[in-house]
Amino acid sequence: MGKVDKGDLGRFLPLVDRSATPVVDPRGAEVAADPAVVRLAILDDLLNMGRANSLWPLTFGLACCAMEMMAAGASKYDLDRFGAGVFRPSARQADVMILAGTISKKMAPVIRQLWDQMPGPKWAIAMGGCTIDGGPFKYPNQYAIVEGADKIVPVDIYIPGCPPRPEALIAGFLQLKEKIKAGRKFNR
Amino acid sequence: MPETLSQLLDDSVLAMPIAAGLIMGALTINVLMLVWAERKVSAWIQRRMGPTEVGPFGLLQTLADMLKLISKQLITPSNVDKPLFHLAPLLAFAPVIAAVALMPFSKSLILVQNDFGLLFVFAFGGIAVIAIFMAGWGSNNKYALLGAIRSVAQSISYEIPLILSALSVVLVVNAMGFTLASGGSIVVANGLDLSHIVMAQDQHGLWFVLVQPIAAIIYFISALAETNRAPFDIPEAESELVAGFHTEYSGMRFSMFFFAEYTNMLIVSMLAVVLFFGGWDGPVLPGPLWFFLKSYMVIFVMMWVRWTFPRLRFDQLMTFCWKVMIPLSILNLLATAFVVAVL
Amino acid sequence: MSYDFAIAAVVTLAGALLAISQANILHAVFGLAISLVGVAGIFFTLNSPFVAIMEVLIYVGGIAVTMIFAVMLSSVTNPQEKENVGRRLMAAVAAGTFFVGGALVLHHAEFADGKELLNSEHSLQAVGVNLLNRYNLAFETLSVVLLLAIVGAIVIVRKEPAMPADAEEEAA
Amino acid sequence: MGYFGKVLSGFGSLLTGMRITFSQFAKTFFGRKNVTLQYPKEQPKLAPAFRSAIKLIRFEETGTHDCVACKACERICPSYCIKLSGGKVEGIKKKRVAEFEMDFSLCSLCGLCIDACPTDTLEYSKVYEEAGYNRDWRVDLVAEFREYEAEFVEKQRVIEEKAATAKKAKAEAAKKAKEAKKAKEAEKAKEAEAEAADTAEKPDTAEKPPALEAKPAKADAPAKAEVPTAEVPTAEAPKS
Repeated sequence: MGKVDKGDLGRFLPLVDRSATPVVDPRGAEVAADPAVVRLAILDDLLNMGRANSLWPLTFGLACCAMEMMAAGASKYDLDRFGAGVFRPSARQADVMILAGTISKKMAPVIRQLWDQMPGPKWAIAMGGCTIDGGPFKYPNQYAIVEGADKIVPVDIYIPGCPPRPEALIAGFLQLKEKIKAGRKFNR
Repeated sequence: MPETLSQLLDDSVLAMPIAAGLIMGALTINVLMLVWAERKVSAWIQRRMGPTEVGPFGLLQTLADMLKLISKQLITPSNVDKPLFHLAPLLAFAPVIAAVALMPFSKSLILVQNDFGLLFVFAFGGIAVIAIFMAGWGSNNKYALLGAIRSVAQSISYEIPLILSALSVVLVVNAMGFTLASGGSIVVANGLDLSHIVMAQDQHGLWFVLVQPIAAIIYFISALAETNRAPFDIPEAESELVAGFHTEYSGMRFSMFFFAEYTNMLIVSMLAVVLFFGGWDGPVLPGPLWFFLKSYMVIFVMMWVRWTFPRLRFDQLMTFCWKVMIPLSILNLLATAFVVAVL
Repeated sequence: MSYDFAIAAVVTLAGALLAISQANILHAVFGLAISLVGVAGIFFTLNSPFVAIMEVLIYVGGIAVTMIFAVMLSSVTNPQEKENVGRRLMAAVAAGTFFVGGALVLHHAEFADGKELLNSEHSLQAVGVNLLNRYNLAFETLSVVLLLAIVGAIVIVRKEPAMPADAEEEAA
Repeated sequence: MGYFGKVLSGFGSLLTGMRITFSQFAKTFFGRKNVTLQYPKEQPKLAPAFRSAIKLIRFEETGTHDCVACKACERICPSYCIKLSGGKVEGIKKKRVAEFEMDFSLCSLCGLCIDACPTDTLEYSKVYEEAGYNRDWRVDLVAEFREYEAEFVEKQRVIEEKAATAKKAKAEAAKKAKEAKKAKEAEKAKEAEAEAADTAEKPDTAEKPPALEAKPAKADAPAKAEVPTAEVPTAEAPKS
């Protein structure tokens, strides 16, 4: 039987509608109506442009996905093209936390501490199946893995894969950029 | 209008803020460009693209970084030594502006003319050390403290060969015994005056890098260590000390350290140009352009070195300074003194 | 008296006050550094830039840093102050004597006019020649001050001998 | 090599390093030859063996997948990331899958489901740039085939009807042939009876037993081959 190689590079059709993104300004029309706020909103847009184009990630890898994260930072994929190549070792100077790999329950408090040390506005990217919801390590009665990074930090972008390719991480960064440009979001 | 402007500038109360503002603006542009250049140079050495998406050739990348850093939350950790923690970035930031003002960009374009310009530059370098100390101690963080201790040990160690190698140039300038015609009056050359050093090279048509090659090499290596640049960047060694003395600093305070670091690069390379590469001396193009061109070439070499060599270990660094650099620079100074005395 | 001088004097006095009033020894050292910078400013306003630079280069960049370094490398940060009236009295007498003596010396001394120094061409050369010929001994003696700074810093932050209670705890 | 020889050689090695980095710099700067793949503008060339999450194959003959909802993949999946339902479809004999839900975030791309699939309709997809704002990464694998389903069922019904009629015809033909054979045999038997009135009937009984033994052995073979694959999960369960 012959196979038709069609639509290979396309995207999956999701079960849930993923087009609805949580990027809308929660204050909505009220803000738009107030002239004083609108003028400030231009400044906000400018700052958001700056933030979107200068996402410094935290030098921080948890497991195997970190290898793909490093690959994304290296010459072949070069995250620095988008201004995201400045991996800061100190959480105080980072903007994005790339959670790359399995989060064991021993590691969870450390991650939370690092997240708390980051200055706002800050964002988190969950990279790989394990980080999204436990992945292959998720089974009944397991006791070692945090089933989902969003149980410890507020995650903005989810990138599935085991591990995702560097392109997927770059795509995640681009989507995060869109999200930042679209509206303000301060995690305290 | 020009009269009022000159009056404004003559008034010593307003002259200082205006001059400081001008220098600040120029230095900010310089730092933005240098950070962009650093990222591009590193990218090209690693056969990457570097920043491309923001602005043409990614030129606005550092502007975006600056915007972001301005709007970042300023975190003051709970147990820091507050006065020291808050003052340290300002103190790191202030002396570099003063040091730039002393540089002779051309024969006539000198913001602050001083007979002891060379010493002034070194003195301001000494104040920056205290700022690093304050940052490291005030942060109440073990990595910051270790980084500060390393940084200060490194800075005071490498200041010795730095000053000794510069002194050998001063000896040469003084020994030439020439007089400079300056606005009708005859002035005896003074080796500590930065513009006189350049004029000495200009008159003889000989750059001091040819007269004092060993001093030039010692100066360059010490300058790398003074500015905490790789391969001597152990104060902020990422693999051991998180980010060194500025581990706890976020947002604008961190960017002030960043600013100071890159301006320090500019200062040491400008001083290198003055001491060894003939300052504003050059054909066709106007003096200040040559001066900046040469300075940025030296900075390029610093970046090139950074992206080539791995970091040294701390004991290697200290051994290298005290057992190689300092004896070598003292020998060089003695030899220069001997030659000067005999000839 | 120009306002430059006034600023420098205020900075000096403020730094000195900070240096003697702070319980935290590092704050005191930083106050000393500020005071020294102010002294450099005074020298500068008195048309003696060379001395001013040397003040910054040696005292701020050298001695103050060495003191901080010694303090940081030692373990004691905030020594518990013991109320000792006798010691305080002795210190007060010593400081008062020094102050009175210094004031008397200053009162009887003759100062050169700063304006003269400004116009002399060979001031720096004269300083160098005099330092290495006429005042060689004084110069060398003064350079011991660096050593004194280190020794002083170590003495200040020296670990107190362990208390009997501590020793018992350690033994247990 | 003395001390100064070592110093010199060390200095030489530093220069060598700087020469190499500068040559790379110059190559990139002047030649504009960098190794960077500018991802959103350029797409990568994926290796033929590139594995991503599974998908259903579209077969040329039918225009759709061939999943019969046997749940072999669901049973063998170590990450419990496949959930499918399906079964009898009105009108045709063949079973069809109704919902094939795969959780991309649970999948570790091990490929056991692909090996287990009896109809070979599962395959690695080449999806490589997935990222989103939502943590739900369940995807519906049959979604793209839904529109073809009715058509397929119609076709399949026709095929099955044809097959059924063909079978009927065959069966009838076989019946007829059997009857004819029977009639022939009866004739033969009559002849034989007439011929073998004198001779004995021993050779017939001697040849029958070996033929009877061979049949059950052949029937057993496929059943035994299926057993190990079916037992894999149960055999490993005690270990974990």
